Amino acid sequence: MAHCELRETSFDPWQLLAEWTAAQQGASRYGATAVFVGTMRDFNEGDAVTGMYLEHYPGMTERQLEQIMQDAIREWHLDDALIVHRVGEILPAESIVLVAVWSAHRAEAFTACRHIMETLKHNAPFWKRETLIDGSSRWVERNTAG
Amino acid sequence: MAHCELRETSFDPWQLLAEWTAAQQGASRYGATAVFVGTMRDFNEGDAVTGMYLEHYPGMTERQLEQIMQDAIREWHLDDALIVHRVGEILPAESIVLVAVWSAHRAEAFTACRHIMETLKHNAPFWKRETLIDGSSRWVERNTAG
Amino acid sequence: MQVKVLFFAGLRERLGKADVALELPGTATVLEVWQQATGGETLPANVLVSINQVYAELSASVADGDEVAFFPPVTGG
Amino acid sequence: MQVKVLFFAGLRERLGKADVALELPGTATVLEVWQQATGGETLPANVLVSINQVYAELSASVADGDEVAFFPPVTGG
Repeated sequence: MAHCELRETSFDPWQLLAEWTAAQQGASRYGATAVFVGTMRDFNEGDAVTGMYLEHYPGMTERQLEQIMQDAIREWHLDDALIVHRVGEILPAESIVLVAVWSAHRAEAFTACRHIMETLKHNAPFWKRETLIDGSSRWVERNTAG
Repeated sequence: MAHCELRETSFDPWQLLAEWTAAQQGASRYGATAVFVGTMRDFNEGDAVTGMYLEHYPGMTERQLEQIMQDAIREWHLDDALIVHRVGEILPAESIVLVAVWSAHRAEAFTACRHIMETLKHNAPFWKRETLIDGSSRWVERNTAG
Repeated sequence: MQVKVLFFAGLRERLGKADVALELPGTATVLEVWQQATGGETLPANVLVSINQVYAELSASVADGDEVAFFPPVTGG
Repeated sequence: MQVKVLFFAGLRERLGKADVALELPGTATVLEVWQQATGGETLPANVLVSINQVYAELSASVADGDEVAFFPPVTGG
Protein backbone atom coordinates (compact mmCIF):
# COMPACT_ATOMS: atom_id res chain seq x y z
CA MET A 1 0.00 0.00 0.00
CA ALA A 2 2.70 2.46 1.08
CA HIS A 3 3.76 4.47 -1.94
CA CYS A 4 6.37 7.05 -3.06
CA GLU A 5 5.98 9.06 -6.22
CA LEU A 6 7.65 11.80 -8.24
CA ARG A 7 5.29 14.00 -10.27
CA GLU A 8 6.07 16.24 -13.23
CA THR A 9 2.66 17.92 -13.17
CA SER A 10 0.77 19.80 -10.48
CA PHE A 11 -1.49 17.86 -8.11
CA ASP A 12 -4.16 18.61 -5.52
CA PRO A 13 -2.93 16.88 -2.33
CA TRP A 14 -6.43 16.82 -0.79
CA GLN A 15 -8.03 15.30 -3.86
CA LEU A 16 -5.27 12.72 -3.91
CA LEU A 17 -5.84 11.89 -0.24
CA ALA A 18 -9.60 11.67 -0.80
CA GLU A 19 -8.97 9.09 -3.53
CA TRP A 20 -6.34 7.26 -1.48
CA THR A 21 -8.59 6.82 1.55
CA ALA A 22 -11.62 5.98 -0.59
CA ALA A 23 -9.58 3.13 -2.07
CA GLN A 24 -9.11 1.77 1.47
CA GLN A 25 -12.89 1.26 1.67
CA GLY A 26 -13.31 2.39 5.26
CA ALA A 27 -10.35 0.62 6.83
CA SER A 28 -10.65 1.26 10.56
CA ARG A 29 -7.38 -0.09 11.90
CA TYR A 30 -5.83 3.36 12.06
CA GLY A 31 -7.15 6.11 14.32
CA ALA A 32 -4.72 8.84 13.36
CA THR A 33 -3.65 10.45 10.10
CA ALA A 34 -0.97 13.15 10.03
CA VAL A 35 -0.29 15.08 6.83
CA PHE A 36 2.18 17.71 5.73
CA VAL A 37 1.94 19.66 2.48
CA GLY A 38 4.70 22.00 1.33
CA THR A 39 3.50 24.69 -1.06
CA MET A 40 5.57 26.98 -3.27
CA ARG A 41 5.61 30.52 -1.88
CA ASP A 42 5.84 33.63 -4.02
CA PHE A 43 8.69 35.07 -1.93
CA ASN A 44 12.00 33.83 -0.49
CA GLU A 45 14.76 35.64 1.35
CA GLY A 46 12.96 38.92 0.77
CA ASP A 47 12.60 38.55 -3.02
CA ALA A 48 9.51 37.98 -5.14
CA VAL A 49 9.73 34.57 -6.81
CA THR A 50 7.78 33.85 -10.00
CA GLY A 51 8.69 30.22 -10.61
CA MET A 52 10.87 27.34 -9.59
CA TYR A 53 12.65 24.42 -11.23
CA LEU A 54 13.13 21.30 -9.14
CA GLU A 55 16.06 19.20 -10.31
CA HIS A 56 16.52 15.68 -8.95
CA TYR A 57 18.79 12.65 -9.32
CA PRO A 58 16.67 10.09 -11.18
CA GLY A 59 16.99 6.74 -9.47
CA MET A 60 18.68 7.92 -6.27
CA THR A 61 15.79 10.24 -5.39
CA GLU A 62 13.21 7.44 -5.62
CA ARG A 63 15.50 5.13 -3.61
CA GLN A 64 15.97 7.73 -0.89
CA LEU A 65 12.25 8.45 -0.60
CA GLU A 66 11.42 4.74 -0.45
CA GLN A 67 14.04 4.18 2.25
CA ILE A 68 12.91 7.18 4.33
CA MET A 69 9.33 5.94 4.12
CA GLN A 70 10.08 2.28 4.93
CA ASP A 71 12.34 3.28 7.86
CA ALA A 72 9.50 5.39 9.32
CA ILE A 73 6.93 2.62 8.80
CA ARG A 74 9.18 0.23 10.74
CA GLU A 75 10.18 2.65 13.50
CA TRP A 76 6.66 3.93 14.29
CA HIS A 77 4.67 0.82 13.29
CA LEU A 78 2.69 2.82 10.75
CA ASP A 79 -0.31 1.27 9.03
CA ASP A 80 0.38 3.15 5.83
CA ALA A 81 2.36 6.04 4.34
CA LEU A 82 2.38 8.15 1.19
CA ILE A 83 5.01 10.53 -0.21
CA VAL A 84 4.43 12.58 -3.36
CA HIS A 85 7.07 15.07 -4.54
CA ARG A 86 7.04 17.38 -7.53
CA VAL A 87 9.94 17.68 -9.99
CA GLY A 88 10.45 20.07 -12.92
CA GLU A 89 8.80 23.48 -13.37
CA ILE A 90 6.64 24.65 -10.47
CA LEU A 91 4.51 27.78 -10.04
CA PRO A 92 3.70 29.69 -6.84
CA ALA A 93 0.82 28.19 -4.81
CA GLU A 94 1.41 24.73 -6.32
CA SER A 95 2.10 21.82 -3.97
CA ILE A 96 5.74 20.69 -3.84
CA VAL A 97 5.52 17.80 -1.39
CA LEU A 98 2.86 15.72 0.34
CA VAL A 99 3.68 13.40 3.25
CA ALA A 100 0.86 11.41 4.84
CA VAL A 101 1.05 8.69 7.49
CA TRP A 102 -1.60 6.48 9.07
CA SER A 103 -1.20 5.03 12.55
CA ALA A 104 -3.23 3.58 15.43
CA HIS A 105 -1.93 6.40 17.66
CA ARG A 106 -1.65 10.15 17.21
CA ALA A 107 1.78 10.58 18.82
CA GLU A 108 3.32 8.13 16.37
CA ALA A 109 1.49 9.77 13.44
CA PHE A 110 2.72 13.29 14.30
CA THR A 111 6.28 12.19 15.06
CA ALA A 112 6.63 9.99 11.97
CA CYS A 113 5.21 12.63 9.61
CA ARG A 114 7.57 15.30 10.91
CA HIS A 115 10.54 12.92 10.87
CA ILE A 116 9.87 11.95 7.26
CA MET A 117 9.77 15.64 6.24
CA GLU A 118 13.00 16.48 8.08
CA THR A 119 14.83 13.46 6.67
CA LEU A 120 13.54 14.16 3.17
CA LYS A 121 14.76 17.78 3.43
CA HIS A 122 18.20 16.62 4.57
CA ASN A 123 18.77 13.55 2.40
CA ALA A 124 16.60 13.36 -0.71
CA PRO A 125 18.54 14.63 -3.76
CA PHE A 126 16.40 17.54 -4.95
CA TRP A 127 17.67 21.01 -5.83
CA LYS A 128 15.55 24.15 -6.21
CA ARG A 129 16.34 26.89 -8.71
CA GLU A 130 14.20 30.00 -8.26
CA THR A 131 13.22 32.44 -10.98
CA LEU A 132 12.96 36.00 -9.64
CA ILE A 133 10.65 38.75 -10.82
CA ASP A 134 13.42 40.34 -12.95
CA GLY A 135 13.80 37.08 -14.90
CA SER A 136 17.09 36.08 -13.27
CA SER A 137 17.43 32.72 -11.54
CA ARG A 138 19.40 31.36 -8.60
CA TRP A 139 19.94 28.02 -6.87
CA VAL A 140 18.53 27.84 -3.34
CA GLU A 141 21.65 27.39 -1.20
CA ARG A 142 20.17 25.50 1.71
CA ASN A 143 16.93 24.44 3.33
CA THR A 144 15.58 26.27 6.35
CA ALA A 145 15.94 24.59 9.75
CA GLY A 146 13.02 22.33 10.64
CA MET B 1 -11.01 32.86 7.59
CA ALA B 2 -10.07 30.69 10.59
CA HIS B 3 -13.02 28.50 11.47
CA CYS B 4 -14.25 26.04 14.12
CA GLU B 5 -17.20 23.77 13.57
CA LEU B 6 -19.20 21.00 15.22
CA ARG B 7 -20.82 18.52 12.83
CA GLU B 8 -23.68 16.12 13.47
CA THR B 9 -23.15 14.22 10.22
CA SER B 10 -20.15 12.42 8.76
CA PHE B 11 -17.67 14.37 6.62
CA ASP B 12 -14.74 13.65 4.30
CA PRO B 13 -11.83 15.70 5.72
CA TRP B 14 -9.92 15.65 2.42
CA GLN B 15 -12.90 16.81 0.38
CA LEU B 16 -13.43 19.57 2.92
CA LEU B 17 -9.77 20.63 2.68
CA ALA B 18 -9.93 20.56 -1.13
CA GLU B 19 -12.88 22.96 -0.99
CA TRP B 20 -11.27 25.11 1.71
CA THR B 21 -8.05 25.63 -0.23
CA ALA B 22 -9.88 26.10 -3.54
CA ALA B 23 -11.77 28.97 -1.88
CA GLN B 24 -8.40 30.62 -1.15
CA GLN B 25 -7.82 30.90 -4.91
CA GLY B 26 -4.13 30.01 -4.88
CA ALA B 27 -3.01 32.04 -1.88
CA SER B 28 0.75 31.71 -1.77
CA ARG B 29 1.62 33.36 1.52
CA TYR B 30 1.84 30.06 3.34
CA GLY B 31 4.40 27.39 2.50
CA ALA B 32 3.39 24.76 5.00
CA THR B 33 0.14 22.99 5.84
CA ALA B 34 -0.05 20.47 8.69
CA VAL B 35 -3.16 18.37 9.16
CA PHE B 36 -4.34 15.83 11.69
CA VAL B 37 -7.40 13.63 11.26
CA GLY B 38 -8.70 11.40 14.06
CA THR B 39 -10.75 8.46 12.82
CA MET B 40 -13.00 6.16 14.79
CA ARG B 41 -11.40 2.76 15.27
CA ASP B 42 -13.33 -0.50 15.51
CA PHE B 43 -11.48 -1.59 18.65
CA ASN B 44 -10.50 -0.01 21.98
CA GLU B 45 -8.84 -1.50 25.06
CA GLY B 46 -9.00 -4.92 23.46
CA ASP B 47 -12.72 -4.87 22.66
CA ALA B 48 -14.53 -4.67 19.31
CA VAL B 49 -16.45 -1.40 19.11
CA THR B 50 -19.45 -1.07 16.78
CA GLY B 51 -20.42 2.55 17.35
CA MET B 52 -19.83 5.66 19.42
CA TYR B 53 -21.87 8.53 20.79
CA LEU B 54 -20.06 11.84 21.27
CA GLU B 55 -21.69 14.04 23.90
CA HIS B 56 -20.64 17.67 24.25
CA TYR B 57 -21.46 20.81 26.24
CA PRO B 58 -23.25 23.08 23.75
CA GLY B 59 -21.82 26.58 24.01
CA MET B 60 -18.74 25.75 26.10
CA THR B 61 -17.40 23.31 23.48
CA GLU B 62 -17.55 25.93 20.70
CA ARG B 63 -15.93 28.53 23.02
CA GLN B 64 -13.11 26.17 23.95
CA LEU B 65 -12.38 25.23 20.33
CA GLU B 66 -12.38 28.86 19.25
CA GLN B 67 -10.03 29.83 22.09
CA ILE B 68 -7.65 26.91 21.42
CA MET B 69 -7.54 27.90 17.73
CA GLN B 70 -7.07 31.63 18.30
CA ASP B 71 -4.35 31.03 20.92
CA ALA B 72 -2.44 28.85 18.42
CA ILE B 73 -2.86 31.39 15.61
CA ARG B 74 -1.35 34.07 17.85
CA GLU B 75 1.44 31.95 19.32
CA TRP B 76 2.71 30.50 16.01
CA HIS B 77 1.71 33.37 13.71
CA LEU B 78 -0.45 31.05 11.62
CA ASP B 79 -1.93 32.27 8.34
CA ASP B 80 -5.06 30.20 8.83
CA ALA B 81 -6.55 27.34 10.87
CA LEU B 82 -9.52 25.00 10.70
CA ILE B 83 -11.03 22.70 13.33
CA VAL B 84 -13.96 20.39 12.59
CA HIS B 85 -15.26 17.99 15.26
CA ARG B 86 -18.07 15.48 15.08
CA VAL B 87 -20.79 15.18 17.74
CA GLY B 88 -23.58 12.62 18.11
CA GLU B 89 -23.63 9.09 16.69
CA ILE B 90 -20.43 7.98 14.92
CA LEU B 91 -19.57 4.76 13.11
CA PRO B 92 -16.16 3.05 12.78
CA ALA B 93 -13.93 4.52 10.02
CA GLU B 94 -15.73 7.89 10.20
CA SER B 95 -13.66 10.99 10.92
CA ILE B 96 -14.02 12.36 14.45
CA VAL B 97 -11.77 15.41 14.27
CA LEU B 98 -9.91 17.44 11.65
CA VAL B 99 -7.26 20.03 12.60
CA ALA B 100 -5.51 21.94 9.81
CA VAL B 101 -3.08 24.85 10.09
CA TRP B 102 -1.38 27.01 7.46
CA SER B 103 1.94 28.74 8.11
CA ALA B 104 4.90 30.24 6.29
CA HIS B 105 7.17 27.71 8.02
CA ARG B 106 6.94 23.97 8.54
CA ALA B 107 8.19 23.89 12.16
CA GLU B 108 5.40 26.25 13.23
CA ALA B 109 2.84 24.27 11.25
CA PHE B 110 3.80 20.93 12.81
CA THR B 111 4.07 22.31 16.34
CA ALA B 112 0.82 24.29 16.19
CA CYS B 113 -1.18 21.38 14.73
CA ARG B 114 0.03 18.98 17.40
CA HIS B 115 -0.49 21.55 20.17
CA ILE B 116 -4.08 22.18 19.06
CA MET B 117 -4.82 18.44 19.11
CA GLU B 118 -3.30 17.95 22.58
CA THR B 119 -5.11 20.98 24.03
CA LEU B 120 -8.39 19.92 22.42
CA LYS B 121 -8.01 16.44 23.93
CA HIS B 122 -7.35 17.88 27.38
CA ASN B 123 -9.77 20.81 27.47
CA ALA B 124 -12.63 20.62 25.01
CA PRO B 125 -15.77 19.24 26.71
CA PHE B 126 -16.54 16.12 24.67
CA TRP B 127 -17.30 12.68 26.09
CA LYS B 128 -17.22 9.40 24.18
CA ARG B 129 -19.60 6.53 24.91
CA GLU B 130 -18.71 3.34 23.04
CA THR B 131 -21.12 0.63 21.98
CA LEU B 132 -19.54 -2.84 22.12
CA ILE B 133 -20.26 -5.80 19.91
CA ASP B 134 -22.56 -7.39 22.55
CA GLY B 135 -24.75 -4.27 22.48
CA SER B 136 -23.56 -2.91 25.83
CA SER B 137 -22.12 0.59 26.09
CA ARG B 138 -19.51 2.30 28.27
CA TRP B 139 -18.09 5.78 28.75
CA VAL B 140 -14.46 6.14 27.70
CA GLU B 141 -12.70 6.95 30.97
CA ARG B 142 -9.78 8.98 29.70
CA ASN B 143 -7.91 9.94 26.59
CA THR B 144 -4.63 8.27 25.72
CA ALA B 145 -1.41 10.20 26.30
CA GLY B 146 -0.33 12.32 23.34
CA MET C 1 -29.67 33.88 44.22
CA GLN C 2 -30.49 31.65 41.28
CA VAL C 3 -27.97 29.20 39.80
CA LYS C 4 -28.35 26.83 36.87
CA VAL C 5 -26.48 23.56 37.42
CA LEU C 6 -25.58 21.11 34.62
CA PHE C 7 -24.20 17.56 34.67
CA PHE C 8 -22.70 15.74 31.68
CA ALA C 9 -21.90 12.25 30.41
CA GLY C 10 -21.32 9.50 32.99
CA LEU C 11 -21.93 11.90 35.85
CA ARG C 12 -25.30 12.90 34.39
CA GLU C 13 -26.27 9.24 34.08
CA ARG C 14 -25.10 8.33 37.58
CA LEU C 15 -26.94 11.24 39.22
CA GLY C 16 -29.99 10.67 37.05
CA LYS C 17 -30.32 14.33 36.14
CA ALA C 18 -28.98 16.66 33.45
CA ASP C 19 -29.76 20.03 35.04
CA VAL C 20 -31.03 21.57 38.27
CA ALA C 21 -32.31 25.11 38.90
CA LEU C 22 -31.04 26.08 42.36
CA GLU C 23 -32.30 28.85 44.64
CA LEU C 24 -29.56 29.66 47.15
CA PRO C 25 -29.55 32.11 50.07
CA GLY C 26 -26.57 34.53 49.94
CA THR C 27 -23.20 33.47 48.45
CA ALA C 28 -21.91 29.98 47.65
CA THR C 29 -18.78 28.22 46.40
CA VAL C 30 -18.84 25.68 43.56
CA LEU C 31 -18.49 22.89 46.15
CA GLU C 32 -21.54 24.17 48.04
CA VAL C 33 -23.47 24.30 44.77
CA TRP C 34 -22.54 20.64 44.16
CA GLN C 35 -23.75 19.60 47.64
CA GLN C 36 -27.00 21.49 47.24
CA ALA C 37 -27.66 20.25 43.70
CA THR C 38 -26.92 16.57 44.41
CA GLY C 39 -28.35 16.31 47.92
CA GLY C 40 -24.93 15.67 49.44
CA GLU C 41 -23.53 13.08 46.99
CA THR C 42 -19.79 12.41 47.28
CA LEU C 43 -17.85 14.52 44.79
CA PRO C 44 -15.88 12.31 42.35
CA ALA C 45 -12.13 12.95 42.70
CA ASN C 46 -11.55 13.73 39.02
CA VAL C 47 -14.63 15.90 38.40
CA LEU C 48 -14.18 19.03 36.27
CA VAL C 49 -16.04 22.27 36.90
CA SER C 50 -16.97 25.31 34.84
CA ILE C 51 -18.72 28.58 35.68
CA ASN C 52 -20.43 30.25 32.73
CA GLN C 53 -18.65 27.83 30.37
CA VAL C 54 -15.14 28.66 31.64
CA TYR C 55 -13.12 26.16 33.73
CA ALA C 56 -13.19 26.98 37.47
CA GLU C 57 -12.01 25.66 40.85
CA LEU C 58 -14.22 24.07 43.49
CA SER C 59 -13.44 26.97 45.81
CA ALA C 60 -14.58 29.62 43.29
CA SER C 61 -17.53 31.85 44.24
CA VAL C 62 -20.76 31.51 42.32
CA ALA C 63 -22.87 34.60 41.55
CA ASP C 64 -26.57 35.11 40.86
CA GLY C 65 -27.49 33.93 37.37
CA ASP C 66 -24.37 31.78 36.91
CA GLU C 67 -24.35 28.51 34.97
CA VAL C 68 -22.29 25.92 36.86
CA ALA C 69 -21.39 22.61 35.21
CA PHE C 70 -19.87 19.39 36.61
CA PHE C 71 -18.46 16.74 34.29
CA PRO C 72 -15.99 13.81 34.04
CA PRO C 73 -12.56 14.04 32.36
CA VAL C 74 -13.07 14.98 28.71
CA THR C 75 -12.43 12.42 25.96
CA GLY C 76 -12.83 14.25 22.65
CA GLY C 77 -10.50 14.31 19.66
CA MET D 1 38.30 0.33 -14.60
CA GLN D 2 35.34 2.30 -15.91
CA VAL D 3 33.45 4.79 -13.74
CA LYS D 4 30.44 6.92 -14.61
CA VAL D 5 30.57 10.35 -12.94
CA LEU D 6 27.54 12.65 -12.51
CA PHE D 7 27.22 16.29 -11.42
CA PHE D 8 23.99 17.99 -10.37
CA ALA D 9 22.41 21.44 -9.97
CA GLY D 10 24.75 24.39 -9.34
CA LEU D 11 27.80 22.15 -9.45
CA ARG D 12 26.79 20.82 -12.88
CA GLU D 13 26.33 24.38 -14.15
CA ARG D 14 29.63 25.61 -12.71
CA LEU D 15 31.64 22.70 -14.13
CA GLY D 16 29.78 22.91 -17.43
CA LYS D 17 29.14 19.16 -17.57
CA ALA D 18 26.47 16.78 -16.36
CA ASP D 19 28.35 13.49 -16.72
CA VAL D 20 31.78 12.07 -17.53
CA ALA D 21 32.76 8.50 -18.46
CA LEU D 22 36.11 7.86 -16.77
CA GLU D 23 38.68 5.19 -17.57
CA LEU D 24 40.93 4.74 -14.52
CA PRO D 25 43.99 2.50 -14.04
CA GLY D 26 43.69 0.31 -10.91
CA THR D 27 41.79 1.46 -7.82
CA ALA D 28 40.64 4.98 -6.87
CA THR D 29 38.93 6.85 -4.04
CA VAL D 30 35.98 9.17 -4.57
CA LEU D 31 38.33 12.15 -4.16
CA GLU D 32 40.61 10.79 -6.90
CA VAL D 33 37.58 10.32 -9.15
CA TRP D 34 36.65 13.99 -8.57
CA GLN D 35 40.16 15.17 -9.47
CA GLN D 36 40.24 13.06 -12.59
CA ALA D 37 36.73 13.99 -13.72
CA THR D 38 37.12 17.75 -13.18
CA GLY D 39 40.73 18.18 -14.27
CA GLY D 40 41.82 19.14 -10.75
CA GLU D 41 39.09 21.64 -9.80
CA THR D 42 38.93 22.59 -6.12
CA LEU D 43 36.38 20.44 -4.30
CA PRO D 44 33.60 22.61 -2.76
CA ALA D 45 33.59 22.26 1.04
CA ASN D 46 29.94 21.26 1.28
CA VAL D 47 29.78 18.85 -1.66
CA LEU D 48 27.82 15.63 -1.20
CA VAL D 49 28.84 12.32 -2.74
CA SER D 50 27.11 9.08 -3.66
CA ILE D 51 28.31 5.76 -5.04
CA ASN D 52 25.67 3.76 -6.92
CA GLN D 53 23.01 6.14 -5.58
CA VAL D 54 23.95 5.64 -1.90
CA TYR D 55 25.63 8.41 0.13
CA ALA D 56 29.39 7.85 0.51
CA GLU D 57 32.54 9.46 1.94
CA LEU D 58 35.31 11.08 -0.12
CA SER D 59 37.70 8.41 1.13
CA ALA D 60 35.49 5.53 -0.08
CA SER D 61 36.89 3.17 -2.73
CA VAL D 62 35.32 3.15 -6.17
CA ALA D 63 34.96 -0.12 -8.09
CA ASP D 64 34.70 -0.95 -11.78
CA GLY D 65 31.27 -0.05 -13.17
CA ASP D 66 30.36 2.27 -10.27
CA GLU D 67 28.23 5.39 -10.71
CA VAL D 68 29.73 8.25 -8.66
CA ALA D 69 27.80 11.50 -8.20
CA PHE D 70 28.79 14.90 -6.80
CA PHE D 71 26.16 17.47 -5.79
CA PRO D 72 25.47 20.55 -3.62
CA PRO D 73 23.46 20.43 -0.37
CA VAL D 74 19.96 19.20 -1.19
CA THR D 75 16.99 21.58 -1.05
CA GLY D 76 13.89 19.48 -1.63
CA GLY D 77 10.66 19.37 0.33
